[in-house]
Amino acid sequence: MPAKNSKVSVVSKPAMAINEHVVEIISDSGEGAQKCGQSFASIAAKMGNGIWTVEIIPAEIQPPARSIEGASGNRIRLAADRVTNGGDKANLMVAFNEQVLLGRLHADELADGAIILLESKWRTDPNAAVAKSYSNVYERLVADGFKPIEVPMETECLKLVADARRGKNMFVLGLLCSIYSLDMQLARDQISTIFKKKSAKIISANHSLLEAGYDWAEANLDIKFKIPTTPAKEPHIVINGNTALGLGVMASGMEVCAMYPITPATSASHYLSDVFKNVGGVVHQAEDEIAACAFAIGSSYAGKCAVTITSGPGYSLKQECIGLAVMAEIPLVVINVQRGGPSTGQPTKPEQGDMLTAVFGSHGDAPKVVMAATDIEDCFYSVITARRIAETFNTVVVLLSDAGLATAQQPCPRPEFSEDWLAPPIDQSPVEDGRLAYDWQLQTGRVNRIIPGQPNGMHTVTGLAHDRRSCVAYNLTVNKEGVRNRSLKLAALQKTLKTPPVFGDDTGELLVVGWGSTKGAIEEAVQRVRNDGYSVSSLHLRFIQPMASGIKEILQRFDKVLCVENNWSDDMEDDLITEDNRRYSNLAWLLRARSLVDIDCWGEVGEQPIKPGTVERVIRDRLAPRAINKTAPNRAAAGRH
Amino acid sequence: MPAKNSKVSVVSKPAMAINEHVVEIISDSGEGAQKCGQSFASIAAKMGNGIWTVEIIPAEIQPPARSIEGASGNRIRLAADRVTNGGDKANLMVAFNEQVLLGRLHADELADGAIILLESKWRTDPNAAVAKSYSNVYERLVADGFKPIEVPMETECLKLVADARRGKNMFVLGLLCSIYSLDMQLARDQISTIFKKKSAKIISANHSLLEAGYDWAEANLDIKFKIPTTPAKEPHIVINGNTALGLGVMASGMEVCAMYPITPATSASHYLSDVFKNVGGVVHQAEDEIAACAFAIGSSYAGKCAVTITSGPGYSLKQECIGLAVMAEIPLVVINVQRGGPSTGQPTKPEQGDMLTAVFGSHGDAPKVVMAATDIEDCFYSVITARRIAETFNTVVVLLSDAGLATAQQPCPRPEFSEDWLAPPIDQSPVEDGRLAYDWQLQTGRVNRIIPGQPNGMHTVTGLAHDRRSCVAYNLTVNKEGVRNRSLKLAALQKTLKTPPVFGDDTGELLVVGWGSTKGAIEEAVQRVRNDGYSVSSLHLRFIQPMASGIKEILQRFDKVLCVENNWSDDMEDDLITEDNRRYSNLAWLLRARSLVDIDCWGEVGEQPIKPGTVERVIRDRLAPRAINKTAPNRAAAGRH
Amino acid sequence: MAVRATDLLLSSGDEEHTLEEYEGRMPRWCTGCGDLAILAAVQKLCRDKQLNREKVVFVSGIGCSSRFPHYMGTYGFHGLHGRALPVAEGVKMRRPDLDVFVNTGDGDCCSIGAAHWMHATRYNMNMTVMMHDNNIYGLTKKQASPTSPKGTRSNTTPRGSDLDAFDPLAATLGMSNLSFVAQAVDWIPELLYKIIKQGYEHRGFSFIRILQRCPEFMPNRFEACVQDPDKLLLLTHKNGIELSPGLAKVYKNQKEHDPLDLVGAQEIAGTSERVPVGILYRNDSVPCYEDLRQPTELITPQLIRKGLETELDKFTIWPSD
Amino acid sequence: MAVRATDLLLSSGDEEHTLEEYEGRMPRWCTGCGDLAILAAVQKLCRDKQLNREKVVFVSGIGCSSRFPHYMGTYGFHGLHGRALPVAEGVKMRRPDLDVFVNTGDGDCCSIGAAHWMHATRYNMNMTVMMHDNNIYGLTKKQASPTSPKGTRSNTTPRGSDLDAFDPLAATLGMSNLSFVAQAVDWIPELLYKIIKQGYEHRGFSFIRILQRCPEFMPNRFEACVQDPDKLLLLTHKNGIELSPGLAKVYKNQKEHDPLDLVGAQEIAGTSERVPVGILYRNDSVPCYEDLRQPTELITPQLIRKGLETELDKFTIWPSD
Ligand SMILES: Cc1ncc(C[n+]2csc(CCOP(=O)(O)OP(=O)(O)O)c2C)c(N)n1
Ligand SMILES: Cc1ncc(C[n+]2csc(CCOP(=O)(O)OP(=O)(O)O)c2C)c(N)n1
Ligand code: SF4
Ligand code: SF4
Ligand SMILES: [Mg+2]
Ligand SMILES: [Mg+2]
Repeated sequence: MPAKNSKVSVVSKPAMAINEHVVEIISDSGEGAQKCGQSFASIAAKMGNGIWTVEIIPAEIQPPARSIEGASGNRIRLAADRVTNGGDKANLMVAFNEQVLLGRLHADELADGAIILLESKWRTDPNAAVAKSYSNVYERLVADGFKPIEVPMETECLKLVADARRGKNMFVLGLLCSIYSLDMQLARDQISTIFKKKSAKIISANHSLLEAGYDWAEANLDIKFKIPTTPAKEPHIVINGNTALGLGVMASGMEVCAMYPITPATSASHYLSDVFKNVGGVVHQAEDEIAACAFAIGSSYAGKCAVTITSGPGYSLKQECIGLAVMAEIPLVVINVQRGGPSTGQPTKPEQGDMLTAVFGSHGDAPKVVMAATDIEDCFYSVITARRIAETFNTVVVLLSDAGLATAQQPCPRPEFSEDWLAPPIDQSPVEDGRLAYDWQLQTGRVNRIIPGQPNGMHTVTGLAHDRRSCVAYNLTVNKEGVRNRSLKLAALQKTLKTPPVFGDDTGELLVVGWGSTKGAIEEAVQRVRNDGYSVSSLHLRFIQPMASGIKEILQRFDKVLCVENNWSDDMEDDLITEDNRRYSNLAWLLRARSLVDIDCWGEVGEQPIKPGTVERVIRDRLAPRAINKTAPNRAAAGRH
Repeated sequence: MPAKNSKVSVVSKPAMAINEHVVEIISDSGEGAQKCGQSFASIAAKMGNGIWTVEIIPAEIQPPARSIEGASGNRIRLAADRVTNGGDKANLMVAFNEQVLLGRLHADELADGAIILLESKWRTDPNAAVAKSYSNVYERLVADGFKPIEVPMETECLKLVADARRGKNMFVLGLLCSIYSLDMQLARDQISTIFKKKSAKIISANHSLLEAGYDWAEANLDIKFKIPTTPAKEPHIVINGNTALGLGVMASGMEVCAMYPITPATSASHYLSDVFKNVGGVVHQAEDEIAACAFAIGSSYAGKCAVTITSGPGYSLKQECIGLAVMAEIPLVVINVQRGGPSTGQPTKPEQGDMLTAVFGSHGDAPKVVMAATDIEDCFYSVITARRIAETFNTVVVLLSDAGLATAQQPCPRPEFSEDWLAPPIDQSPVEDGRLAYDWQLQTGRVNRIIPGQPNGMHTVTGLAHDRRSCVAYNLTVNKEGVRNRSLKLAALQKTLKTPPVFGDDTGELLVVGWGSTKGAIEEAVQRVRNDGYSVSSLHLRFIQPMASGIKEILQRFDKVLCVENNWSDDMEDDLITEDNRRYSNLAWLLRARSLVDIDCWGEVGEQPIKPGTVERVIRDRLAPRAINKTAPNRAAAGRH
Repeated sequence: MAVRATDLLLSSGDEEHTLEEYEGRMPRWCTGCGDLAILAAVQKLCRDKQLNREKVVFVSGIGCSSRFPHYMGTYGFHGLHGRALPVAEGVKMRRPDLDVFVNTGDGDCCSIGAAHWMHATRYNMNMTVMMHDNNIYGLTKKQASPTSPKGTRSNTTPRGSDLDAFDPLAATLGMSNLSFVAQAVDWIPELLYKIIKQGYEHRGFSFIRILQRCPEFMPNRFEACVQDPDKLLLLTHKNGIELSPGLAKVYKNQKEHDPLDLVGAQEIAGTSERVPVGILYRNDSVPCYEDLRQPTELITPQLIRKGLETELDKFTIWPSD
Repeated sequence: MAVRATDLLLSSGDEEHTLEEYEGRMPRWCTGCGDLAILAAVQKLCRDKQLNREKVVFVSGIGCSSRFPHYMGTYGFHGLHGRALPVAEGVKMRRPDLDVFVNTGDGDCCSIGAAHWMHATRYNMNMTVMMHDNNIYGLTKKQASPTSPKGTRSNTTPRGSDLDAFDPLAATLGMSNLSFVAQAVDWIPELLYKIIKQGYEHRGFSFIRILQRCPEFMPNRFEACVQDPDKLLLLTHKNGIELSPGLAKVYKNQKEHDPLDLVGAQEIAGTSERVPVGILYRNDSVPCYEDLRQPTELITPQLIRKGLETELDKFTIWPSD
């Protein structure tokens, strides 16, 4: 072991120190680029690099091979320090064929001068059309100023294995280990781990492929980078947002998750289906989303606080049930992993388009708590908080995540379990005489609920207007009492919320406001322009409803306020759009109404999470529209929406 | 005939001229107070009085007899001029037993010094408890300063019919004809009409009862009023809001109504089920609201623009389908007859609680048109407009009515049918080459849709993001194009909307803003305080989304702006409520966000439509809070919530 | 007949529970409504079984019949139209100690709730479901329901409904994982009681369709059956319902039917001229979903900590020191 | 066999429609996916029937199978998960001139769409419904569906699913107003074609369950049946499917089954060890809902004016002068 290790260090060329890089590995689906990317990220993370990975997922199960839409793979941002988002365009791209590469080129995902490593076998493909296509793309790349490096992946792999299609990804991993000066022992260990259910023979074949890739790179490439590492002092976990949600459910003490499959929420339930049993929990796949929500309500009513996990279409279906839980004051956690809308929309793409329907959804006055997770770690802790709020206030807590967070991986400090995260065991003690089903507290609207099994507490909950005894109400006074108390609970919760901190100075020219998953990208963009001396700060919200106090005061301290969101807002530059008819972005609606500050908004409804570079451009644009217009020729393509 | 008629005029006492009165007739359900009230209103309307009737409906099918919650009946406001709402408390109340009367007393529905006519038979009821209850209530009324008049209804009716329970209502009708100096011939005709399916014997028995009531009143009462009439020059129809919706559907040229029963929407479908066939239409009762909406979408897609009618819970269930129609750009009219929410709430009570879910409902960006009918006549014309907008813009139009309008009756000018109300027959001509399924017009986002049956137009619509050919979209640019165009259509429609007129002066101290069914009550209240010299105006909205231009400018011309709505808003006087956490009324959210004017709000979530007197008090309160506080001891009861 | 925790409690020396204890609010149904008879039968059953009131939950949807829970002296959940069954499943899932009953209407169950009904049958959770079938939408004041006979004049079918009535028995008998179906009528208290009792005693999803009179909106619907005992077909069997001599004398049409015989049941449901009353099908060997999915260990903070740590370990990068 | 407007058009002297005309976008299903065979059969049927493409609408829900309409050269409606049937009903209701086909998955139809399925059967509108039953959720990448056999390992049932598979044939055979049910398999093109054709020719709601291979997520599910003709039971009848000599030789297990025999069909569905293929039930005498509810007069502005005026008259107060 030491021998090989030392051999590697010996042949190594001097590495150029860089601070960060965005690397993409793309292939047809089934060729393993995902696995390669994830392994690469893991190794880097273990060495102490900051990482953030983004999945590149084709929309079909088995898209045609060598097709533009078929690109499947992984984007890994790795950096010396912690990173909070996927970064901007790719600095290095490994492509298994020229078509998937073309897809990324069309999507404008390659940075100027990006390094391209391209499987060369297609140049000599027996099918003339394929060979032609390859050389066309190659030439176009060259014309565009790239210097693609052709790598004989297939040829090299065939020296070691019979089916190169299944081996290439580990060869590429070796290649990348060489390029980024990663620890080969960690790489070998990684392979041993991911193939641990496979035979020793397979593991060793993959080790050979890894090393072949490494050696080939050492021998043939003169690119070598070294990104400084700061090995973690504390244990970290590397997980994606949906796994974090699943772990959060386990850690929150919830016992029941009722769901119906829907992308991109389902992988959280997949994970839970696998592991929830170990803590006594159960995942119930219901016949539809309505049943899933009703099931969760039934379980919560019976004292076992439950969660239901879904995405947009399922969320819309649950509206009536959510209103019932609000009305009957039954705790319920609803997780909505948002995807591109409206309707079936773009199932695998991120969007933050469901906030307003979360806030205002369900007929009548149905006040519920709406939270949004800001990063992977926050996905975990938000579930725990959501369960606690749901049970403290006997109400519905909607937790918003999105397709971006769902599949992005990031290291975060390993949580230390605390029993405080769990609710106490359900109360089955007799109810004292005179205590009513809805003994609303005058000040807070709160109620201590009575759970089936408690002697002397018998009553019937109902979605009809009802009085303190849970009897159907027939008059204004009684109805009003219920409506008031349910609303008041939000105010009571609001009093406990801290004003979110301003990122940057407390006053200034421009305040960028965001919520949920865009935190990393926005703050990075703000930091960049601040470094250039601009007077820009940002504010990021986790609690959408209720909203912490003090926000209006912050907004007022800036000359301009701009909401940046991953959802639609009409563009003032569109001919027909005026102040009078502009449809604002989700958060802008709420903030404008609450603060009366003239908040502008910018949004994107696209394929990927918003990039820091995009936000940066938007900021610069807002600060000096004309100047930017001239100096950023790329602007149109990159889409100031 | 003439003989009787003249006899009646001869014995008549001199009548006191009054300008208007609110009359209530209440009984146990099944005793016919509804029919009595409606007939009374019809006769007055025919004579040329302005009327507005409000149903008093118990929450159960067959509530217990002689119970407070069982009160069933009718409130009729009749006046010299046109009235636009049910008015304030009752000036005269006819009660069939003391318990139903007590219910109205508890609900604070009797004006000071109201005349009470009470069936006297209970005083001597063989059941001592009943007799006791009667005299208790009687004494309480006296103590409260009323002078109840005991009427031996049963005794008098038994002189003519065997079952007094079934005859009393016509006796009371006679009574009221005497008191309000109504034309007895019209009354007799009315009876002939309502019993036209019954035998001549029954009709004549009811005529006798009518006359007995009239004669009894002439002989025993010394109250007699005369409300001036202005007989109509044009034909009028007297209908309630749900009938108006049904007639609107017929007149709009829609051919399909798909629904699932739900109170208070269903009576519109009942009416349609009865008559739609006569114009070739069909009412389909689906298995649930989702199926109803999907069915309507299918029908609209195939070129037969359809409507689906529902109330709150059904509206929530339709959210996913509504998003599909928005996305695939299929015209669809959704009528939501709002009821008390949230959840099952108060099925028979009015509320304006679904506006924000209409605007922001369905996940993702799902722009749809939202309209609200302001009175009975408007229910009719709004459906016609809704169908036209839906087909012009290929989108969803949500029309909001409510339980108040649904059952209120008012005379309105008889509509003159115009063929322009109908869409042209569906296009089945071949599609020219090159025309695409979604040929969005650059300026307006509009599209001329292609309907199955058109040769050369074949394509597959989808709820997935799609391009102009309706092919599934896989990238940002294409998705963005669709989202933009669907949103733009609202702006295009907005350009065609007129700024709503201000009621009162164009500037001033206070502007009251309302929407939908509260128009009559708000304007009446504003008129009253204006008559007292206050500088108050009001503005009323029909189009909620998009919203006409020029509204912000109006709002800015007033010192204070107050939204008055039949929905919940937190009370600033509640200890926990601050500017920072207050949940505003529905319209206030939208107007604050759009105009940035600091709009206050007041709302009621109760049993009945908001009364003009209540609005009046709220206005006076807002103008001089301290002073009002002192001079209006009733304030708490009336609920400035 | 399975032994329930609640049965065992009888021996604990508590005072006997009286019928009154199982009464809740005053029923607000119309005079003569069949729901009243169902309520009486159920209250009697609870008393006879001496159920602990706090351990019983009645779940319902929306409709006249769904007001049922309010009138019981137990816990109740009066939820949403059509969604009684999934709520009841959620209640039962991790609270096997609770006795769960469901009251649903023909609209609630066969129309808006039909998918849940099919799947609840398949889950086969241990609960007793009473479908109050009055062949009409009562609460919303007379619209045709799926079970309304063809030609029913209602507010949405003023010229008579167009379709043949939907048959809930035939439908249930086609559903997978079926474990118990019976039919009762509100006007024969003895049978009503016996059938509900068997449903309660069956461990699994017991579906009982009860023909229920709605004098308000369908006054004549079941009159012929009520008046003429010949219109009924009583299903008897030693493993099903055994008739009292009194009943046996009045109801002459009887048929020996073994509840295990599915094809026989299908034939009865599909072809009978007469209204079958009794147990159509019962299969005690279908496992209950809540049993299949119960936790294998006692859930404690320690268990959760252990499970969570195990998971976290999988994803952890430990400091290399 | 009913005569359709489109059949008559054949004589109109138009050019013959080719198979290619019925092709839409390039199918994007996995290699070996059974949906491809269904697509081929349907395209062939359209060609053989010489359907006018603009008069045909394929309606679907969401799922792999629901992509079907995109791949046809006709009109298509790719709607919401579970809601294909009510959309199709709406399309057909006032457009009897359109030929309506529905493609739905086992999740789409038997899970989220189950209530609509039951009621669509009852409405019996004239349309041909293909339920692509791959026993799995394909598009969302492998979750158990109601029809997954017990023990299926999927992403939501990693230790094997707990419940016995839901049987769509038995369920359909219990539904009211039923007029046509058949079962086909994707891997015998001749039968697939014949069965879909009979469904199309049946005037009413023709429900065809098609066992469909999903090599991606259920690679071995139907392998045994594909390999071993003995595992199938072919239902033959002169009023049902008649086998070609070739098929008859390979598939030895055949059963004469009269499609009119419901009880026989229930027995086949309920008890057969083998997978039945063919027409289980057909009843030509069930009326179609769209016929029962068709307008009695031609709808013209005049008719609407007349109807409206009649109504307005009822409510009018005429000036008394
Ligand atoms: C989502 C929703 N749709 C419709 C309704 C209105 N609604 C209440 S009860 C009911 C049907 C009642 O019929 P059934 O289920 O047969 O019960 P019954 O009243 O006859 O006992 C309907 C349609 C509702 N409350 N919620
Ligand atoms: C309301 C809603 N819920 C869930 C989904 C996610 N979803 C899409 S397809 C599908 C199931 C697919 O299975 P099936 O119907 O069997 O079709 P297949 O893909 O196997 O052909 C699900 C759950 C959705 N799109 N909409
Ligand atoms: S309407 Fe019918 S079902 Fe409802 S309470 Fe009255 S009698 Fe019973
Ligand atoms: S996942 Fe299965 S059903 Fe879907 S396309 Fe692939 S093989 Fe066909
Ligand atoms: Mg019913
Ligand atoms: Mg499937």
